Amino acid sequence: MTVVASQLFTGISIGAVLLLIALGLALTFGQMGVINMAHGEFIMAGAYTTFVLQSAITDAGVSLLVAIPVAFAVAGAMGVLLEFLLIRRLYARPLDTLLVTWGVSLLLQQLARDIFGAPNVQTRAPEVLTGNTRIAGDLTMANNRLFILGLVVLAVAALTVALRLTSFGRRIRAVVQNRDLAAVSGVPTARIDRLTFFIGSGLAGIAGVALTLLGPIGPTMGTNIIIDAFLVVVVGGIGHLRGSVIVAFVLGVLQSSVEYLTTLSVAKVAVFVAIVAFLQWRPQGAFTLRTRSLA
Amino acid sequence: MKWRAAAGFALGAVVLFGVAPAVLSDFRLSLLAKYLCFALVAVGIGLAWGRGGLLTLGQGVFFGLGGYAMAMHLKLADAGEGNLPDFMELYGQLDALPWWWRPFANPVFALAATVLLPMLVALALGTLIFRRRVRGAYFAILSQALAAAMVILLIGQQGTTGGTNGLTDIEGFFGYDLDDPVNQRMVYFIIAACLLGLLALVRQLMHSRYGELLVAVRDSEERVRFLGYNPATVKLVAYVAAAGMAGLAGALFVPAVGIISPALIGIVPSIEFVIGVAIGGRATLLGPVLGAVAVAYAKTTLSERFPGAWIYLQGALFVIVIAVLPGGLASLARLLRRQPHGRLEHP
Amino acid sequence: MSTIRGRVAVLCAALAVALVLPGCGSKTGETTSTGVTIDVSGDTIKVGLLNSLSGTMAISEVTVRDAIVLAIEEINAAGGVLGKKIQPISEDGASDWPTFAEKAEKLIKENRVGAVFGCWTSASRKAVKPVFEENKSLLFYPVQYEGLEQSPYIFYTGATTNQQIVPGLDYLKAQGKKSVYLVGSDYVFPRTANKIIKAYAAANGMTVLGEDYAPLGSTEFGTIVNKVKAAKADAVFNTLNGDSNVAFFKEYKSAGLTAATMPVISVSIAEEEVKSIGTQYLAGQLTAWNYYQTTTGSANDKFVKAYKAKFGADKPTSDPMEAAYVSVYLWKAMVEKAKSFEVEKVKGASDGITFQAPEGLVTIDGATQHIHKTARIGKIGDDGLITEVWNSGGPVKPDPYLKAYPWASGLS
Amino acid sequence: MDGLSIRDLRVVFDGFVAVGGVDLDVSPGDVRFLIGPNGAGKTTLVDAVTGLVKASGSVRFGERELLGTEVHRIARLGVGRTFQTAAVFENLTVLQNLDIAAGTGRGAWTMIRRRRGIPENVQEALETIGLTGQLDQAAGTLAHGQKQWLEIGMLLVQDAKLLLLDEPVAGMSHDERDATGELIGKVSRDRTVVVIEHDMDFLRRFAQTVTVLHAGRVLSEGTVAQVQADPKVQEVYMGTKEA
Repeated sequence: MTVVASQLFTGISIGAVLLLIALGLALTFGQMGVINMAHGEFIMAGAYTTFVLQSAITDAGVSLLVAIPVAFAVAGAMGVLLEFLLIRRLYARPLDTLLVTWGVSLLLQQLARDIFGAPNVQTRAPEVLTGNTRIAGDLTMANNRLFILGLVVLAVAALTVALRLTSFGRRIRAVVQNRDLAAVSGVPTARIDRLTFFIGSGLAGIAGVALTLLGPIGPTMGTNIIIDAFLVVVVGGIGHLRGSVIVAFVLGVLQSSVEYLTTLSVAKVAVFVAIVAFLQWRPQGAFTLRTRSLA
Repeated sequence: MKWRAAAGFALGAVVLFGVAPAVLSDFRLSLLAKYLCFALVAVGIGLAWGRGGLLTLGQGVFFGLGGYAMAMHLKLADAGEGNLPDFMELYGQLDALPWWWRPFANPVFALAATVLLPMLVALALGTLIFRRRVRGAYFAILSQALAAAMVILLIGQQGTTGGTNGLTDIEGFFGYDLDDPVNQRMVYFIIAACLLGLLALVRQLMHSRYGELLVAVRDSEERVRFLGYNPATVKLVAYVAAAGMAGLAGALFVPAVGIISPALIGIVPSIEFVIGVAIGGRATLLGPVLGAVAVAYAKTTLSERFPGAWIYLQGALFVIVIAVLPGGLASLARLLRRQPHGRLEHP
Repeated sequence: MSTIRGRVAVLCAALAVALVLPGCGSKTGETTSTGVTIDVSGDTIKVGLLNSLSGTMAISEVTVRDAIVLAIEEINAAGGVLGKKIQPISEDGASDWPTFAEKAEKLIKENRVGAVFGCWTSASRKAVKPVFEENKSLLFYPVQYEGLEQSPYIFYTGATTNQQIVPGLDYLKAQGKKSVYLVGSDYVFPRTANKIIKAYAAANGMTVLGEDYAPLGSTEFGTIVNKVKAAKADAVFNTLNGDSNVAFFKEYKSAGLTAATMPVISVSIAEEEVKSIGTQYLAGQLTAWNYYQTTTGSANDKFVKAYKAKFGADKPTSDPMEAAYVSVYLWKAMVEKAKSFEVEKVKGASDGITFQAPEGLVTIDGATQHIHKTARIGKIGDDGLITEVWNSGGPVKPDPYLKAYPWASGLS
Repeated sequence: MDGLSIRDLRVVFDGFVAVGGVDLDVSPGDVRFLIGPNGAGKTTLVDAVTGLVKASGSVRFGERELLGTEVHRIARLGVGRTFQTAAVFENLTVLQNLDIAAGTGRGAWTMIRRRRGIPENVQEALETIGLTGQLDQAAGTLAHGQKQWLEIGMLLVQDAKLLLLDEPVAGMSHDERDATGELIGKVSRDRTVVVIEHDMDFLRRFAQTVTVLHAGRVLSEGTVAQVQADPKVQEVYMGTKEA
């Protein structure tokens, strides 16, 4: 019973990590249709920000809390720069955006290698986040994972509020639904695009801060996880966050359960098979057609 | 135009069969053989992506299937009848050959499998994906996930696939000793001949009615549907053909290089296949070939001198070529010649 | 058009056949290769350095390259080998096994080097092995590995299993550990190591409570640590590689598992890795190697001092680096004993050559081309250094196929 | 020749009723104009007939039920359509466009070979739409009107027996309109044609019958004169004298 509960928690927390990574993508890919392969490197930037801040602020707890907004700003700024320099020229060519941003991700990785060195760097976590909380009997939950779960809930809530209730959110949704009409109605679409990209990339930075609690901090840390996150958004569907949230947790629990019963390799393959099967049932690739014109 | 195509093939034949073997050392010729294998993959990607709009980021999977099929046969031939391949005795602790290895002892089956196996996998996956109108970036990401899954699967079955090591130490090629430089040369000629033959085939396909239809599907899938075609079928043909070419390339890569491993299959090598195609000109016939060879050559020579610089260059190539010159260098050549006949070639 | 194209096709086919048929060389089994002659003209002797300078393995392999360079510089400063200065030619394996094979071939055939030093992963060694055998050229491989190999053209200066894994198990047994849990990356070394561990456990009254593998580069260890925790083993034998260790130990600590309750003994974590994981997570855990930066002796003092002077005071030295450093000196000694750079003569001179290495006295075993090494169990301290808590008392004879161990009879 | 018979056609998007129970009969050989204000459901109706959007009810062309049939199969039954923005393959030549449209019945062997010469039906269509001179021109470089004609030409070689034309003369010059009208007249001799159109002058000159849609329902139906006299129609087109 303990095992089932702790596995369930592991699955949920895997889902939380996935979601934290995918949240920014849900915004840039889901809302804008931009496939940014350098998203993983924005995560890396967030992690390295934590590392740099820790050498300035020695207290692990304080530096972690400071790192969250700073990493958001750093990664967000990188995102805006990328949008401004490259992506805005490529809105009509999504596949090319994918390849261009892949190139950017290679550049950023090598840049990180040259700045911080090829080996991983370490950050110290505040002692409280390396422990765990006893729930009942033998059942414990890791504090770092609880922290990430909290962070995700907060991020999703903030994003939902921002999209639903603020004028910025209304404008984003207007642009998503009908870019031309929004432009004609006086929405500054270019500025909205940039702002959306800032937030989406900034969320990657926050994910990077969170990942320092779980795994290695190195130049290639972003590439390993980015494909899973893209799958979350692909399956979750475009245009709304709800799908991504559900899919992230379902995939997390699926992966951890299959892994528990077999191996991680089998679990990863199982997730892929499940996704292809799901797309048979609900193909997200078939977006709504503009019926009056096919051009 | 007709004489130009013929002259082009003749020139290609002279370069590949005459000039290259004459001027290159055995070692450099074997490198060229490897590059030509990548070029074979590139021709397929050019067809699927340049003409069909299918950005496949998982060609490594098909390359790997072809390569493993070939390597399995060669390993069995090396081991001799009734014996297990060396790695299986070491890591597999198996008493007998796994059932799915057995058919590969037959050379005809193995040769056929190098091309048909990738095509079958592409057919199955393509049917599932295209039928549900999954396309564009969704297709690209799924194909990439396929590559990741395939690598994990191969590595997890170490006893029967060689795991991360892959299949190495391949000594013979249908009875010929691969250590012998003369035989290495023979392998090179086979690869070059396959490339030329395939180019002729793909050229035919591109100029056929199907080639025109494929471009039509790329440009407006829905319109084609309203004409009474099923675009899924049209795309499937290109995807399966590209998979077959990648499988052939993988199969030829094995005797040329002597190894097939998951390192050639995953996400990174799969996307590296694409960059050569983009640089050369995705929708042209020769662009992908020249691009793939140029990129592979640059990788070898640059990494000999400046290891880090290669990654910067590779990244910069992706960014600059695709953002600024989506038609690749082929379009640059055309711009210079001011010949506006590249109608099929601009996506 | 089709006739023209047809003619071209026929022409191509004819050309191909014409060139291929007479080109058919020897059949398998007829050995023809005589190897490549080494370039001994000039006043330098070239050697190849084959390491990943880019890609995921660069983290580890760059330090090995640095150690080799250090040895070469020291030897050159002392007058070189047989009156020739050593000229290193460095190639990047790029963490990609086929690239290793390509570069090895380049070093041998184009540069005609006297020997090649390098490779880290078993996969890269397996990829280059046929290249060295086919060209009859020498590779010095400096990393502990899974054994079960004995190529006539490779010298193994890292530990084989009976110099690292078996002593590690002996130590656990002596500490009264009755059960272990095995965690490893999914590749050859961990799988083979675990096979040996299971055979050892069966013969020594230990229980293996579980065995889990994570794909290389995997950083998600929630489930595996859950399994480990539920198994309540006395100790964990860890053969994870690279990045995965960071995630594993962070998860391990979060689960409330400690070195006191369930120690982890690792065989791929050296000083460099400790730095990137953090002592916060590692302090008190065990490692099994043949060398630590803290190993005592004047040879090591000199090595550590020279290394830090050249590459920076914050750069630790580690076992694979030391083994790589030693390999250059061993090659030098072999060449000098053979009074020739010729591969077969160098090989012939190898047996019994000794060297006072930073890890202590090492001796080449000519029969296996491995070296006698002292096994050492270390404990990771709060300062990031590893201190020895046990050693084998003297160099252990290499036994790559574990022939001297009755319990291992079914393994190879 | 077959006619189109629609019964109780409903299309609902996320609760919004775009077409709410339309009954419509177009007899064989008719040239039926569909008119109605924006949002009346004209294009949605054509979308439903061609299988692009899900609908309930019944749409029969001849004896065949079209609802629930895949888009490309509906097309193969002889139902062809054009789009408001001309949807031709801009990177292909006029000849290639027509040849593709003519080719759904071709076997694999024909497909993987080159086209030799110009197929007979393509040649006829070229003459009908008057683009013989633009044979090798890229469709993307054609004038606006020519693109629309090419699209109609594609329906002809496709051997469509029911032509659904969505605003074929929008944005055309006066001469182009006349030519288009004559083209419609020509092709309707052995085909059934449905035209969505706003241009009342064009309608008066070329429509045989007219159906007025309003808010997803049929408001009025009949000849041009009958419809124009219908007070309900006048009410919907408040003040717009032409209606």
